[in-house]
Amino acid sequence: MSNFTIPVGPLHVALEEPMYFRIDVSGETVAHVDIHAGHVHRGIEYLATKRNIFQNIVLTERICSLCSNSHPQAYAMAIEQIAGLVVPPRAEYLRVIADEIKRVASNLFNVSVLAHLVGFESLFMHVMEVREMMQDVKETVFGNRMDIGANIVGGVRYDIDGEGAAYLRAQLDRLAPAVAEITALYRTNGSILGRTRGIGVLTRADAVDCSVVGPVARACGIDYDVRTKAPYAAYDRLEVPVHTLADGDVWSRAMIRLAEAATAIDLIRQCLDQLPDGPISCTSERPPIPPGEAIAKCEAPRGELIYYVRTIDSPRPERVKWRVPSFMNWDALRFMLKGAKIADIAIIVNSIDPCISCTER
Amino acid sequence: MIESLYTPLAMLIFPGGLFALALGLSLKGLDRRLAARLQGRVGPPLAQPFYDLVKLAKKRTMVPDTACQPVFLGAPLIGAVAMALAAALVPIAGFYTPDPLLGDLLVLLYLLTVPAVVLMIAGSASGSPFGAIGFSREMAMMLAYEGPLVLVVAAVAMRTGLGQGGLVSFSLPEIIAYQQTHGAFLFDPLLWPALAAFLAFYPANLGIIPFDIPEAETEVLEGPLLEYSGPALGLFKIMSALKAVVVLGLGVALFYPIAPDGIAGLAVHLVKLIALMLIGVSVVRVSCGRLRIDQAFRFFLKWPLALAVLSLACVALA
Amino acid sequence: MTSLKQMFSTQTRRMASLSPWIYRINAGSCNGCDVECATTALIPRYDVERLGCQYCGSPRHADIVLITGPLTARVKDSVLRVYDEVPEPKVTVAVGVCPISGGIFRDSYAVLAPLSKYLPVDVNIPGCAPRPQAIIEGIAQAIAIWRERL
Amino acid sequence: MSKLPETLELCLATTAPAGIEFTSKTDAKGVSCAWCTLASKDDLLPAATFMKNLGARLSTITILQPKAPATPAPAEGEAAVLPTFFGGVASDGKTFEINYHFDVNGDTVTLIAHVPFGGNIASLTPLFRCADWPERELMELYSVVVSGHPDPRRLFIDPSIDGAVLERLIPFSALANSATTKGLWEKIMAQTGSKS
Amino acid sequence: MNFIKNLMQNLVRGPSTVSYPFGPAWTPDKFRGRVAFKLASCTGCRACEQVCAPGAIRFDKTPEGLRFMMWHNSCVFCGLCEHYCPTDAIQQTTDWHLAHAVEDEFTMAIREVIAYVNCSACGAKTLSSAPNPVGVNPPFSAEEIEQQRNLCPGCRKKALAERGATS
Repeated sequence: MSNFTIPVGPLHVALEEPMYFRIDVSGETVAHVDIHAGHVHRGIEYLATKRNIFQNIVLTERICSLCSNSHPQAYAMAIEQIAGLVVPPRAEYLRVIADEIKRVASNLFNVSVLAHLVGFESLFMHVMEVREMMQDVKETVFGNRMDIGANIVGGVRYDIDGEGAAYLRAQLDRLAPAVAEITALYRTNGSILGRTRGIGVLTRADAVDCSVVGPVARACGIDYDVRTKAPYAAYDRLEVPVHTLADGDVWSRAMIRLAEAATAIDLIRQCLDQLPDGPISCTSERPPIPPGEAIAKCEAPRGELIYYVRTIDSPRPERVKWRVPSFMNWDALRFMLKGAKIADIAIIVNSIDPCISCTER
Repeated sequence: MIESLYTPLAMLIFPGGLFALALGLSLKGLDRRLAARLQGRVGPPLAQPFYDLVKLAKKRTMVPDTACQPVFLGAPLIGAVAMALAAALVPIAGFYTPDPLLGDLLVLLYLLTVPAVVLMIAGSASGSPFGAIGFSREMAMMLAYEGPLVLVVAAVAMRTGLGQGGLVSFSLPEIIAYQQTHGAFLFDPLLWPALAAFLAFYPANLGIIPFDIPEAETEVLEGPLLEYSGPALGLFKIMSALKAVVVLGLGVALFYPIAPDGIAGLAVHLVKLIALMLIGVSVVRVSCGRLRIDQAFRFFLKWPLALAVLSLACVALA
Repeated sequence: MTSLKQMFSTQTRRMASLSPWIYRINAGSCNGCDVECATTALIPRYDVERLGCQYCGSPRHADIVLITGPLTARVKDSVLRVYDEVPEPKVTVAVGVCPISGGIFRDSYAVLAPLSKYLPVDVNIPGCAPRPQAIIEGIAQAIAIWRERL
Repeated sequence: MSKLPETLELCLATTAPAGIEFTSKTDAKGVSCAWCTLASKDDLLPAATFMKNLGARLSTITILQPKAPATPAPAEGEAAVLPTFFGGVASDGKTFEINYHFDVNGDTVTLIAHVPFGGNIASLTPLFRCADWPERELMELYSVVVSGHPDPRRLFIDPSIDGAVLERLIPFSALANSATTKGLWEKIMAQTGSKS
Repeated sequence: MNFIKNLMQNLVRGPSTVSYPFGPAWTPDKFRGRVAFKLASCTGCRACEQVCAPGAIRFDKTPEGLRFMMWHNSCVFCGLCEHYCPTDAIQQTTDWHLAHAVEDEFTMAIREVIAYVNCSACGAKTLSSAPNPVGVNPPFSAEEIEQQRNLCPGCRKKALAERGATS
């Protein structure tokens, strides 16, 4: 068997984003992986200290378009803690709705890309087509398909009236059976099972060692979800089931994501049922922000997202630091890729739902 | 005079060369159209493969610095010519019988390995690591499907040979003639396992999902074709269009060559090709995902090979 | 004779222009435009294959290059190298505001946008992220430009 | 109601003999956030070891250079009183403040260490595998040295860019590249003026 | 193989492709597209400039007045300008047809000037900006707003106080 070093990336069709792996292979088997990061490093932490507190809401939203609701939400939560702003209850529910809509779309996207990497184009198209329902919701309710711009400091800037709620419910009623059908497909389809079961296994011990978060951790049996461990927004008033699986392979991660998409649909319905009346923001203007520091956490589609903000006597924050879920999960790839086949590299990398633009900022 | 022109004409115009090319491209267009429909899309125009070819002819060919130029550019040409020749070897029941001097079924089998070999050469000549991986995968695939193919052909040839009182007959016209008098092999239970094995051979030989492993876009960036561009890539497209006509035509000849004489025979042949393309190729490629090379290899050793052996044994014992 | 030749040339050009193959380069984008490009290209709802478009895995097969992202310092060389591998004639499309002006990432030490400083851009599709219809609109404009170059 | 162990402050004080400054806050939803400033950066490793034994997960590491507070001019004849952080490190606008955020079953505990400019800090990577990337990152953002790091290469920033990017505080619109606001606006103004 | 059912459904049901670009495209009413600026409503408070994260909005003082400029190729369509604008002078339309050839890159801009006028009360040079009356009861009529436009800040304050306004 011959030995090669194959470069995967930085510009590779299988990778949605530029990431560079140097993979030493022996025949078709991976012998060693070296990850070279930084291709999407745009210096956003630096930019965040150059923009004022309100501009940063938009800046953090543009860190990544797939988790584009979680970033401004965590950032706004941190600023609200510093300024002592109390978000009205209606806004808390609306934040959850926005969050869960993004989660459905993001998880479906990842699962569909899995089908694409397996070469199952029809299934990929089918899942993406189902995801379009959520995209339509985003465009109709928020006005953009990716960066929904739901959060502002002090609340949200969109509202759902009776008509909007009816539309949302109608879309969810169409979406829920479609997601259930996709879940059944992924559970039983031979092509998917043959390429994902037992591939890229991460043991629970390694998962704890690497401190992985989100669906990757839950697929290894680690029962950690920020929404239940450290509730924020309206999650303390909602029923949030946490899904875990024990196998830790690519398939388990996909199944966790699908289960969470289904849960998210349920959560949106719970929110619509409980949605209280009241203002959607505690202030319509730009509130003064005193000096201070705060930490805020939320559960992005990929796992725990943590923000640290320090403000000083200036319109610009002194430091905004965040740690995205993918940042923790990259390291686990070394364990998953050990002994994998070339054909599975892209599938395994995709299984952690790598958000490179989040990770490298 | 006319006799001596016969062979070149068969290769260049009909049924090989231009005719087969036009037919192959149309079949590809149909295939893409049906696949799109199955996926819930409109899909490209029927003539899209023609447009692609014209476009490629207008583009510039780039030769990578690491490549060996004569081999790099010669490989697709050899492949296309070999397939044009192969197309001239496939009879059309009731309409066209190839000159026995051109070669028989065994020659056809040899010619059918040329595209794979050409892709391997292309892959290694391009000097890219993906080409090299494509090379080894192409080789593995070839090893996997050639065995069953030979056994299937042997089963059919033996059936014909034994039926005629001989042992084996590797002459396609004879196989066709035998079926026209004794009924198509499609309805012969002894050859059903062979037919099943042959249907598995289609996607592997045509390089489509689930067996497009050597050219997998998301794994090895189209493998051997990665470095090709412009007219050279066009030659590969021509090769693959011709190959589709050859292997589909071979299937028709082996299993269901029943057709009326004259121009109607040609029409019936076309209908069969289209049906086979849509059922054996389009539907298959949209309804499953890609296998890993080791899975594909094991699959071929397990099913098609066993089925072909079974069929051959049945024929030999019956 | 010349008119016949001319007719042949216009006809082949027309046919060739019906087969624009697309290659996407991510120059450090936030994913938004890439996901929308993938959506546009691959899902039944938008189906650019109607226009004869096809996404290809190798830059050498491409005719239209879609570039997303603000061109980070780290990715610049790779982008330029891959761009050079696309054979002429080609058309370049900047998708999203990032490659056009740097968008929201302007003023960062790691961002080199605008893209047009490093390679010739033909069509801009502003948006953050542009919706698939807008991308199709931009691709249609790119095809028109490309036809002139064939 | 905080889910953090009640003895946390005591235990941390025991592991950090140089002294700690501990505050804790629990929000309306029952999520706690504790801040523990270490008087001496040398106490970081024992304190982190304690956190590890507590079952904590290292969430992330934040490094910053807090701005020096404005000090009133000293009275005549008196030496100026320089502001310091807890523990006595000068707050001169150059000192690094490194926050280690730990997650204890949903609650956050932050250990804070102050490192004088040009100083170094012990690596937590041998203790927490996941400290690898955050520590590489803080080394490229600031000129602090993490001693004992197994793989102190650059993480994200391209070699073509000078290191310690957040420390140098690159002036707005004065970068070498063309993406600056000023240059673009000049172009826009010139063009719109002539075409519209 | 259980996917065959979906394929057959597609075969029978036909394509789900939208007609665009060969037909009209659907655009939701709330779509956040190209920004439009209404000079008549602008108070010149510059809130939009301060919240515009990519710096697509810029105000300059020129001899003719306060110039508002906005470049669509920098805009990230976040809508914060619209959100924080006190008088809805800046609004996002549903127009998404922004693709353009690169030659037209710099013409994709809005350029409006809030002109200098002489205060209709005291004659001092002032900007003809729209008022933002908060808490005025009964609300201003169109003529009153027109009058307010041409008052300098001092005189405007006086006039508002007469009407019992808070700002």
